[in-house]
Amino acid sequence: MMPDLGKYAFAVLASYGVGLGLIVILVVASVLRARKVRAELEQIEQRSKRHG
Amino acid sequence: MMLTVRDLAVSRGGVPVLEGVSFDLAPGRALVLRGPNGCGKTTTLRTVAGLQPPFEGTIEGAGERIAYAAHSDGLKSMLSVTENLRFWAQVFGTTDIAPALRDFDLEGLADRLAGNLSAGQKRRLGLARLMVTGRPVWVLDEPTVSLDTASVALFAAAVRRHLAEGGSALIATHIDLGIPEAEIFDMTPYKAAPRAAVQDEAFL
Amino acid sequence: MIALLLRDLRLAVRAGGGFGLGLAFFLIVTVLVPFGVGPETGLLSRIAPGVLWIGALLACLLSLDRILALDWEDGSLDLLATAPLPMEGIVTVKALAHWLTTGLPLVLAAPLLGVLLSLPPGGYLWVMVSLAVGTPALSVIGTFGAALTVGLKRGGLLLSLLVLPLYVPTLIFGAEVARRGAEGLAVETPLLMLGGVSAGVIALLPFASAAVLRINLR
Amino acid sequence: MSIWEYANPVKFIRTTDVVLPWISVAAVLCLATGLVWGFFFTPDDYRQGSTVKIFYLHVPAAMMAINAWAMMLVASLVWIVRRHHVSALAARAAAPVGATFTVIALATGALWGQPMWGTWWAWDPRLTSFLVLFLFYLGYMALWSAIENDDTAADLTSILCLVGSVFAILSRYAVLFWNQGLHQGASLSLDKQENVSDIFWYPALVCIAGFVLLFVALVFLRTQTEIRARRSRALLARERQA
Repeated sequence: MMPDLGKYAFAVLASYGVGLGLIVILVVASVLRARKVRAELEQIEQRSKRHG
Repeated sequence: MMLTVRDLAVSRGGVPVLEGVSFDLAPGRALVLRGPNGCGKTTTLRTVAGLQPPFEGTIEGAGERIAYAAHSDGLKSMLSVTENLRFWAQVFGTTDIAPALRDFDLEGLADRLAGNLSAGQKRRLGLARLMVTGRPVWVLDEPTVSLDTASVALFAAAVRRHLAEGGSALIATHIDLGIPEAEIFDMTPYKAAPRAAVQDEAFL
Repeated sequence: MIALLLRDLRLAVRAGGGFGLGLAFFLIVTVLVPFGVGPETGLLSRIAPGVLWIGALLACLLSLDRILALDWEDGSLDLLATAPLPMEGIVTVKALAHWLTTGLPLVLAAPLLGVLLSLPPGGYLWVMVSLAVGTPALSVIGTFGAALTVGLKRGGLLLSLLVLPLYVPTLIFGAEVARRGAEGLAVETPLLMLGGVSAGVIALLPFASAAVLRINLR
Repeated sequence: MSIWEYANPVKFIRTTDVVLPWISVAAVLCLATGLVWGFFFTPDDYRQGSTVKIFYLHVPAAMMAINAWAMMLVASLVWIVRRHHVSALAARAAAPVGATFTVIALATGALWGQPMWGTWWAWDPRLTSFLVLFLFYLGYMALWSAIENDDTAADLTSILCLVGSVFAILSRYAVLFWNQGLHQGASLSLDKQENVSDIFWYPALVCIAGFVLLFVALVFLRTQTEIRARRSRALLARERQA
């Protein structure tokens, strides 16, 4: 299954590792912050509804 | 030419603090703005001076006719009293700084560095700057801070001379300046209804 | 405007900061380089033009936050904004004053420091010419950065971060003129480019600086 | 019905909520297809060997690194001219995405350069330009986070984006000029279409589509986040006032 990368195996695998890793980090960070901010906003909206 | 303010609303950080303010200031007249701390006196003066745009309403007869004095005097401590004054005179295209030195009793300090002056002396120098601007409408924010009684009297006399020469003054202050011709304008009734900052409105 | 220029120059001379500090920094950077790369004359003379340019650029950067911050703190900037001077004029004069107190001394000091780095004889003229043409752009770009960060506490580091990428074209063309001059190659093309960058920056950037300053004074 | 209706925060959130799942799924599908196709089912290049596979990550990342800045420039102009808050926030939301893509392009470029040029880092004009672009992203993001007032921050960063764009282009030409003599021949450059046969190009196209979709999805999501954060701040400010 695994293609033979020959002498460049490290460069290719490291590229995919770094590239995909950074994308995953970016996506996870974006999603986590989105969730956190959304939760905060809902909390504040609930509170302001109760009061006002 | 009159300074005419109509239905002025001013904002601090995008939040309107005063609204519906209207007044006229004719040549030879002085108007004293009164009101509790934080009611928007400084903001109003900055708006009239053109440093920030009005939130609503119009201001006529301001612009290049205004000489503005804020909390900070804009003095350079490494320049002498004369050099500080002469600089502002040159910026405003006037030449004679002698009357300003005389009226604010700065003649004895003329060669002193501004950094070596006391707080009250610095303030006097800051106010003397108004005289070298050659502009008719003085807009003054708490001009008497750190002035002693004698200096306040000097200042009041300078303002009265300015009025007598056809100038006018818009002053925010808490104390009685001893300028009988000044009218009092209480800002308290014009407090703006609590509302959101403009930049937040799209998000509410 | 002339009054403002004279005042800024007088302040720079009296407060000592403008002239002395930038020059001293330039000197120290240049002296430190041989400690870092070794005393070999051939190597030093090859990198001398670039080192002089980097040193000048850093010395320029050092004093950028003083361009507007001092006037902001003591309220002069508010008062200047109500004075009959256009904001574009104010930022241009500020940049000019910065150049006269920082850039020009660097241009004049560069040949002396070139001696320390065994700059090839043909290089002196072109190092000076390239710095003379390039440093005004550094001051104008720096004023833009200073206007962006004027109201901020601890704006100094941010100022460097904003300004350094903007310095890249000037540095590249300026150092290239100096290097080619030192190696006795033709300098016309990079010199034209450097002049073009400087002219464009001086003509256009004050408008951006003024716009930014108005926003910050609001 | 005009495009500016989407400049309303609520409308923007509602619309993007509908399309976001679809774009995300499409992005994942495209990226998975393109990368798997490229990694497992394409032959090695006769000169570059298996390093040609780096191509499928490097080229789309590099393209989107530049396009992200272009999008920020457009969004900044829209903010300056029409004062739509969503536009300013979209520019802010795009910056970290663009910066990450720039890092990916740089890292994959360096990894490719190591076996090809024999060094991790060559001051190749292209790599150097991307390094400068990365510095621009850093400055832009730092300025956004340094200023408290949201509208002031939007104004200042917009102007920085405009000025920065001009200087980025200047830097690009300066860097080309600076290193013209040392540049490797085009035959060994990583992203020269003309040297690439279709067998490599088709999976690359799918990857490019994947990166575009990923960028759009991330910008939508992050813009939503920025809008919600602004709304939270606005509500809190109103509470404090009352």
